[in-house]
Amino acid sequence: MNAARPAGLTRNQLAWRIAQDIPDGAYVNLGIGQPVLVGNYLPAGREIVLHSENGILGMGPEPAPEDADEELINAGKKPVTLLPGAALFNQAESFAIVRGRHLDICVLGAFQVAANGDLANWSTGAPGAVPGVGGAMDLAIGASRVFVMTDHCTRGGAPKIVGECSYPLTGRRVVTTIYTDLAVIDVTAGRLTVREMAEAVDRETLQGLTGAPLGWAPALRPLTAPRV
Amino acid sequence: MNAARPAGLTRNQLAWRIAQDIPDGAYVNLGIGQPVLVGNYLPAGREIVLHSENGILGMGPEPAPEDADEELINAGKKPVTLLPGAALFNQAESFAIVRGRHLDICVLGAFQVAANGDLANWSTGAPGAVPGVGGAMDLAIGASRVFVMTDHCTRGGAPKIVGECSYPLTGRRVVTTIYTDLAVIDVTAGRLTVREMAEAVDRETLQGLTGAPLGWAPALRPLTAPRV
Amino acid sequence: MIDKRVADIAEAVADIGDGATVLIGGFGEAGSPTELIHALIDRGARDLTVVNNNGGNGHIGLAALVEQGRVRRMVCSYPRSSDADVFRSFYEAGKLELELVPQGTLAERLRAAGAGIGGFYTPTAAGTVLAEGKECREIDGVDHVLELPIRGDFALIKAETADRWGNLAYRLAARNFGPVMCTAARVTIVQARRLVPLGGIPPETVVTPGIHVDRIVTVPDPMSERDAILRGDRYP
Amino acid sequence: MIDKRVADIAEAVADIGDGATVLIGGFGEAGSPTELIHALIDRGARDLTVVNNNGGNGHIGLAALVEQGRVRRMVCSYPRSSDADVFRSFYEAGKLELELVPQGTLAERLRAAGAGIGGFYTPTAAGTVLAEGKECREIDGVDHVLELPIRGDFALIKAETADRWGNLAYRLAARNFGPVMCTAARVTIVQARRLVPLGGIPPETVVTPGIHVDRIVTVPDPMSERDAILRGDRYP
Repeated sequence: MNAARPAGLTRNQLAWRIAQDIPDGAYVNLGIGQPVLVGNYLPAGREIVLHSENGILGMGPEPAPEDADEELINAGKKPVTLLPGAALFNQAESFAIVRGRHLDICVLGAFQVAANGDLANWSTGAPGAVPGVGGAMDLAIGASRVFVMTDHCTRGGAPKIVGECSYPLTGRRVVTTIYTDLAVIDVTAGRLTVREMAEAVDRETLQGLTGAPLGWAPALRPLTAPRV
Repeated sequence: MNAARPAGLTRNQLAWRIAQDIPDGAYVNLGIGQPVLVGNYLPAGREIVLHSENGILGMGPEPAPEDADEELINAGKKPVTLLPGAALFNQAESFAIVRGRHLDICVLGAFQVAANGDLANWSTGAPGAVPGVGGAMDLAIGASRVFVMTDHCTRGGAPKIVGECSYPLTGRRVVTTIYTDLAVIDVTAGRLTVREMAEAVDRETLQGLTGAPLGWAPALRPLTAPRV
Repeated sequence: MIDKRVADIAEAVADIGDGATVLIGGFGEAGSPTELIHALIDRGARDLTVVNNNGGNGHIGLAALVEQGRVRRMVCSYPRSSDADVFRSFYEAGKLELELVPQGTLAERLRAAGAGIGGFYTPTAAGTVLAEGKECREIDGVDHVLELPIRGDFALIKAETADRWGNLAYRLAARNFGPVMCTAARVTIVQARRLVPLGGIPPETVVTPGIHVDRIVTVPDPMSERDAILRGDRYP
Repeated sequence: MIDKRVADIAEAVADIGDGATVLIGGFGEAGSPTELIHALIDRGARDLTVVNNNGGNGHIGLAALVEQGRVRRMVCSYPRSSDADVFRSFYEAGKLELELVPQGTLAERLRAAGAGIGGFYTPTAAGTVLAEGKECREIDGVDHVLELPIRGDFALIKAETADRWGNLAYRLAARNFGPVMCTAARVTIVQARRLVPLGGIPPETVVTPGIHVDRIVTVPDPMSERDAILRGDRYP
């Protein structure tokens, strides 16, 4: 199956692609893991304010190792910097920002996304494993738009976009847009609509790699990204 | 009736008397009106932190008129000062302090207090009059100890300490101690116990001026205060 | 680029329409956004619901808004005071609806709106007439009242310092309702005494993060409400 | 006189007994009160319930407390991480109960405890396994979950600056859970890097008012948790 896997965007290209959809002036949370990469490709000239669950608005780029400060870390516990205009606040205030729907966009990883926008990204439900949810459930219900950043299929080739999530849910009907290595798919009113598709696949192939029926935007465009 | 009114403590003497019962280190809210006078008699040598509902801990004395700052006022909208060690915070934080039971004592005025500790101090229930409650209901349920500062009787001579409040309640079973011009009365388990009594009255007279049965502390003491 | 500054105060309130719910900061004379309220009077919106701790004093600011007949309903904790004649006469004449809310509950309901909390149980007012008609529930042996969020269409707030991202700091006890109201409105409009460059408010001392602010107008020398009331000023 | 300073760190935790619920501040390595936790290990209390965002890293601080077998139950949002071996082995061996709480709900439940809120409705976790067994309620067409306060017997908090009244300021993102946990415990114990005279923290920049703090101990040069973990330090 792996051999037959179509070559879509690399992970960094996918991060670049998502970054293009973040408008000037947006307040954004980039989830732990892959989504943090999006921060590396925010288009020059846009002022975008990054939120971190642990109590920061206005995060800047990663510092040089010698400038890292262990009291200035992001939600993934990596050192960050502050931009001029940054603000620091406590945990209740930070999640008041999230739950109170003040964020324009959050970008989250996914184990599975269902056609109705259900998201599963915090637990595989494996018995005995240490669970950890962090701020994922708050972000899922809190941001105005929830972008999912994910490989289109698992390493084993199984669809991650499904009719119904088999993993425990993070939130119900929360996902706005799914960005994968193969496609950009909007979730609206319980239906999936492909807005962009990688040149490595055609409609039939993409549908074959997807566990729920796909619709197609009238102006379906190629999913491309520069080498990054 | 007024002619027969026994001469107990003056209002300032009553404020002085209450101040003696506020221990070193206490966090205290002095309600709008009469209770503010208590602040003038806090015993020297005690550090007592005064809270104001509008967002202050560590209020100092009233400033000279020329030093008054309209952005530094107390809950009664009178100019105040800040002691070294003061802190300023927003309204939600201020009432988190109150509701969260962090204050040791609040001193409130009263229209009526019932033998079970019910307090009525915000409305006479007169139809058509503009009502105003402010922070009274929060303070009544929030402070560890609620001291009431009141004349023993109304101007018309009616008891303010009653079997059951006829005025709308501020809080139920909240009053700890009643300080009047004639007596200091503890409210415990739904019963009134006179701890101190003014020399101008005897037990029978005091009971006659009170609308609920009084008990007497074994060590009943005279209620006295210096001329202040 | 994020630049929440607007050129003048009229522009700042230009889209406040009839029927809007407007949260107005301040406690007594501390923190009242008087210039913004006067701009709202000039703007002409009617049938407003206003949320403020008090009911306005003298004949300026909130009292003037009421006196001009623009307010249909007020939500406040303490509309009484010696110079609250305007509120009293409108209320007694039945020209103003009033929802009376304990001060701490008012603050917490605004905070709930801003924090995405659907409702909360408070012991304040349990067993009183202000809990009538509300759901009550015993929790750990204590009676509680269910209270719901208060959301605003707009908030009018006075701050001391602002930057173009909308970060705010407040002066002394003028902070009061500002931080919670900023979070609770769809559009938060701030008059600030001083505008500073980004970073001019150290990140650890920002009180309201800019995410909660939509428009900033600089009013370098705001009127003293106390002096104006003493002088007997009227607006307009 | 109000003087919340205690002479040494052992005295600061001397009355934390078996079975206590201890709120421990910090998010990852930022804000962890590592010296206070080590004093708690020395103190010997067992059967503790610990509330912390994470589950401890390496073999110091919270991880050491777990490794010494002192913790019966943990309440946290994210106990997983690459160097959380201690937590994992205790959890997988069934030697540690875990209550997993979404991070924002954890913060809000602590705040509710400090603010005297009996319970609140949050949309977070509605329809997920973390809402199972909890009361659900639709408010304005959105499903909400009823969440109850989390109270502590003690809180262990790290701050940057403190005065003898207990007023606190925090450094950078080490603030995180400190302010809410300070309000939520019966006894709040703070290790501060610097003690300043009263007034040394300007009133407008106090983050935790002293009313929420009971004991202050100065730890001028707290260990770097990151460095200690990299070195493989163990405690005791």
